Amino acid sequence: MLHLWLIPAFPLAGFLLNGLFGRRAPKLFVNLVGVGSVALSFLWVLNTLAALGPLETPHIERYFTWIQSGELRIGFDLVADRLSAVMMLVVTGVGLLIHVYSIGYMAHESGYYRFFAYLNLFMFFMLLLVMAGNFLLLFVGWEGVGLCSYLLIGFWFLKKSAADAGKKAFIVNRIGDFGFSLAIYLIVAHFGTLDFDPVFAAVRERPLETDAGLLTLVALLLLVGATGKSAQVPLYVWLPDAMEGPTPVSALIHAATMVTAGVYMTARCAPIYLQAPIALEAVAWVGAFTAFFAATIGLAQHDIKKVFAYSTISQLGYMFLGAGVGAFSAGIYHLVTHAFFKALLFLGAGSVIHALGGEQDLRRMGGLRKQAPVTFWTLLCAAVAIAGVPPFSGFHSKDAILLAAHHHSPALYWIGVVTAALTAFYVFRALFLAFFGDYRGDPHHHPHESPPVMTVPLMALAALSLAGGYFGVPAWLEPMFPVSEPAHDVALVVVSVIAGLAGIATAWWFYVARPGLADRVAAQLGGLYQLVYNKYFVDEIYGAAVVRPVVEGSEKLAWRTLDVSVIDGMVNGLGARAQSLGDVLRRIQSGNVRSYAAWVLFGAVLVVVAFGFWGGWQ
Amino acid sequence: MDFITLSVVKAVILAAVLMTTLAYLQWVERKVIAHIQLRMGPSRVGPHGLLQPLADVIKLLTKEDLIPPHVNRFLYILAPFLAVTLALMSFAVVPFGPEIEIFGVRTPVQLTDLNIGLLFLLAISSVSVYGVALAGWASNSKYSLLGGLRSSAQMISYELPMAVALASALLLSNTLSLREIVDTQQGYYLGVIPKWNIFRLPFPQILSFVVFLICAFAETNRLPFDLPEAENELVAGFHTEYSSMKFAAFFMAEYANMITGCALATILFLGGWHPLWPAEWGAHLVPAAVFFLAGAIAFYHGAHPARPRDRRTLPIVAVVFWMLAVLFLLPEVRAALAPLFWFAAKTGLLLFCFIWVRGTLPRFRYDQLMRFTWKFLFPVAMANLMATGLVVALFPDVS
Amino acid sequence: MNAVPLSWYLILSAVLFSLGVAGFLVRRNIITVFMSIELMLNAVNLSFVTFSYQFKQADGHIFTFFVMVVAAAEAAVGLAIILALVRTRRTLEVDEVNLLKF
Amino acid sequence: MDAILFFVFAVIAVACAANLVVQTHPIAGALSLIGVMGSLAVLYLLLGGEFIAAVQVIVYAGAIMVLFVFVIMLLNAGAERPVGRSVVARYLGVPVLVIFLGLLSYVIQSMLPASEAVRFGGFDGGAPAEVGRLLFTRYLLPFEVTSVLILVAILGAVVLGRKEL
Repeated sequence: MLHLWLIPAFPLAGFLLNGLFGRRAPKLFVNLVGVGSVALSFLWVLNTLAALGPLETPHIERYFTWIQSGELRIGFDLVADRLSAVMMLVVTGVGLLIHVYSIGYMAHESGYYRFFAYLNLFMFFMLLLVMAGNFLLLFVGWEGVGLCSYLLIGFWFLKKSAADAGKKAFIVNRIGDFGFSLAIYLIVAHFGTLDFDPVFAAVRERPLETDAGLLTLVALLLLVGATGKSAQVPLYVWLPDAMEGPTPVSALIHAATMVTAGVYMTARCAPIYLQAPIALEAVAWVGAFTAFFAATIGLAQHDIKKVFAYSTISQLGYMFLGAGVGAFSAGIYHLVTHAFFKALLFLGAGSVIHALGGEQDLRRMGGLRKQAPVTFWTLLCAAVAIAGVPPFSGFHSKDAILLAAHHHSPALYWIGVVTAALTAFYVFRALFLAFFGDYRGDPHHHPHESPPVMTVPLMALAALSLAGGYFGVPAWLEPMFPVSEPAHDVALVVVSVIAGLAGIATAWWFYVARPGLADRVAAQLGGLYQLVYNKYFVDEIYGAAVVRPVVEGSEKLAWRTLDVSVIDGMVNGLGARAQSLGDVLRRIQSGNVRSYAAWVLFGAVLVVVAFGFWGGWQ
Repeated sequence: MDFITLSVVKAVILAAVLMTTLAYLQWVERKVIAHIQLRMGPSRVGPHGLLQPLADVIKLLTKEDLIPPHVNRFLYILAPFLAVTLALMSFAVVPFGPEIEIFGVRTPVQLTDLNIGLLFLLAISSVSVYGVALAGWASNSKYSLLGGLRSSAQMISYELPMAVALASALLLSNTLSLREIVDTQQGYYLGVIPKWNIFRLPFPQILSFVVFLICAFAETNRLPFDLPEAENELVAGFHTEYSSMKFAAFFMAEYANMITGCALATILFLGGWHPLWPAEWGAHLVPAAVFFLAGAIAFYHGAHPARPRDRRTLPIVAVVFWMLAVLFLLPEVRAALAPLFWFAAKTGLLLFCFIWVRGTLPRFRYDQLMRFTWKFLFPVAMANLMATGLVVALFPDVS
Repeated sequence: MNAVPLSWYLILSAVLFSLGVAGFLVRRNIITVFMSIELMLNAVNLSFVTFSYQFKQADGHIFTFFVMVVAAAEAAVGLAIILALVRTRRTLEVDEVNLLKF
Repeated sequence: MDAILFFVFAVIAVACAANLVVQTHPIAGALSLIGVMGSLAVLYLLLGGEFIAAVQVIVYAGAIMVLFVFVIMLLNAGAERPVGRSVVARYLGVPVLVIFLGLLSYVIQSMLPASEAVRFGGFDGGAPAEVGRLLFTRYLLPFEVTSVLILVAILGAVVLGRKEL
């Protein structure tokens, strides 16, 4: 027993403390509880992993039986294997940095304690998700992080757009979760257990001929769940809107951890996917398409956080692409490096926004290199990392994915390369627009650098972004997944690096060397630009195709027809009948005790007489 | 002699002795109170007023029996009879001594030995509320009603700690038969200390003895708990409207209850008729010694008379005492009467306490009275019961 | 005739119970009505003790004991209710306590 | 002797119970009920219930009925006001009741299997020791629960008895 349960228990305790007492407690208490609980959790993760050593076999701790129904036993089991170890480190490590950052970023917000309470609750559920030893517990974490995401997106719930964004995230996720829960039902129905090891063992052993259809169905349903949580096409629409939440939330939940849960889950279920090649192919194509699709949208966004949000979607697509071509460890590897540089991008964006007093529009920024040097340099680190410039972290993980993709199908590889170029372009576009040129914002506002409590986490993340490629994640994960990666092909590497550098150069050309050129190009492209600028009108299409019919259908059919006339009619009718019957029967209630007694006597005599007539005495 | 004849004979003897005792207890009380208050007490009728009880009885019997017009006749007459009947009924189960043999007949000095004798006594005492309560109600007068109400509330309230105190003594004796309760208290620790329940191991019942005695004061409506008949508030409480023999009946009931209470205390806590110390230390000579001493005192006062006629009367008294002393020196008589002597001595001592308390303590206020029993006496009795139960359970072999 | 059959005790119990019911129905003073209930309980107790004799088991006595306990509790609460009733409605007539009706 | 005792006390019990029904004054009813309880205690003794007979007197006659008498005295309850009863009730009530009781007796007598005669001493399981043993072994839980019931009743009575309800 290594007391794995302590890892999620610390943030839960923090949530309870802050949630129950935070309102009246001083800020220092809230900080100490909120950050301290995550720090303790992180330290405990380190301690546990040090104790566990190389983790040749998974370490499972079974605490109690949670659900027992017939043969089905679902326990509260936490597992520490190589995969969850990586995830635990990322979640608690990056989470800790973001918590520290939040102290500065949220300093002037009301509901400060609420923010930290939610954040801690999120940490609890996320850790539960990555440490779960069975599907149901994973699902609990899955739903829990969804709940926290909803709460934190709508943190400023007085703002209608924030509240709407929260709702949208929640509802879109329901669609994915529906698929996920169906997958869980199928697993229970066919395997009689939800524990990972028995299920995967059964998957490996059972003959493919009979189970192929089932496994494909399960894998596809899992993919539905993953697309919801990890914002893949077609369920990605909630993530850009989720940027209404506070920036640390965007960094923690909507970049580094929660949205990668889908990737984690896919990697976790690798045994199932490996037995369902069609589904795996679908994963790859969904990932590739999402990566490209979101990257194109990111080109034309003006909101700095939206740019990074589409970038996140695109990078998540990369991860799915990696998983889909069978390079699960590459996908997780990219997950880790992405957690570093995307968290850094968001936190840096937050720092910029903080510096500008809430301004998010790239067109009203510029020239911040001087006023916010730390932010600039750290953001630059993140940008080179994401652009795949060697030897930084993004280069390693992206290359691993692209190599695997090329091995699988050159088409996927080329999509990846183009996406890499686009990625480099839009990230540097944002960077150049914000930090180069002249300040185009409110002339009365004087931008300033963020306090150390914000910049120190930035620097830590910057270091991680730069060095993240040398952590040996793929080697560590190798025993978990079948090796399918070919040896390095230098030509392919060179192509992707050139693509990235080309993107950077184009961005330099457009936004630093020749400012104004971008607008002219956009004008020339005309309709295409409008299409991209308006995000391919996906939200509008969904609105017309799904939302409106549902709303109007429920109003006209379900409410006015079914509910009012049938259900209400039945209930009211019953009530009315009971009332009229009661009008008759209440005459018996004379209020006279002795008449009641007489009735009782009458009944008793009836019973006695009945006994006398029909026997039953003996 | 068959059972019925024997019972009748015993009942007649008991009734005679009891009635005399009741009458003379009254005399003793008046004398003692008088001396406490530095008065002479009754002294006109007979030497030292010794014939006063007789005179009182004649007076009460011949007085006009007045029944006020506003009363409920049936209950008004029933109440005193109920009171006195119930009071006398309790003597049916009280054992005064061990089995003795008189004129060739072996019989216990007791009317009947019920195996639930104590429960019987409790039942009688709980029902005896009615005498007072009904008298108060039937009199149809404010003072009487208030007296009746007070007494019923008081008697119900004090019955609880009394029963609990009895129960803790029962835990040591392990029987409900009064005779067996006395039998279990036979013997001495270390040859000296009597195995009475107030000294009894493993848990001496001193506390419950005190509680019982206090409750007995309240149950008999005696000072300091005589609120039902508090003269200066309620005129005379429940018997304001009573006169002549019915009035006397209440008094008889009160004194009978006093004797029952003291006898019960003797039986349950003071070892009944067992001597204070063992025979080998000379306990068998104590009765004779006591009577001899009493005769000596009487003779001394006769020789140095305070009043002229004492010169004639006291020597006669002395001679009577000495004769009794000689009587107790005869082994046969001693064997039969010594237990009775011890029983009478203990009961008499307790009765003296009753009178003594009446002469010295003031009356409680009613709320104090109620608070005292519910908030002090009952918890104490309860704690004592639990402690006794615990100790008895832990050390079942010690006795 | 030296002894009576067991059934006579039961008949006595039934008679007492019926008289209790009659008292409940006939009397209007709420205290007397209450006492009629006690009479019924007593009648039932007699049955218990009788059957205890029949089966030579003390269980019937235990039940009688419990009935007494319940009767005591009932008397305490019931009389308190009567006191409260008299305080608020100034009557002991059970027929005048008839607010709880349609 | 058994039969005589049974008849004497059965008659007393029935007479007292009838008196309870007939009397209009509650105190008369209370005294009648005490009479019933006393005679029932004697019948319990005949049936071998020594403990229960004593408890009958102590609890029922000595506590519960004292409470009744106390309340009657406290409220100074008077006799019921006479009301005009229907002619049928006046002339048929008592005969109908008597007939009903007779029928009831007949039914019980005829439907019960022939039972043994009750003799004093025929059953000695009602001694305090035996009842106590049962009470503290087989019926321990109900016994403890009744103590809670009593507590609740005390609280209820205290609350109801307060000046302002």
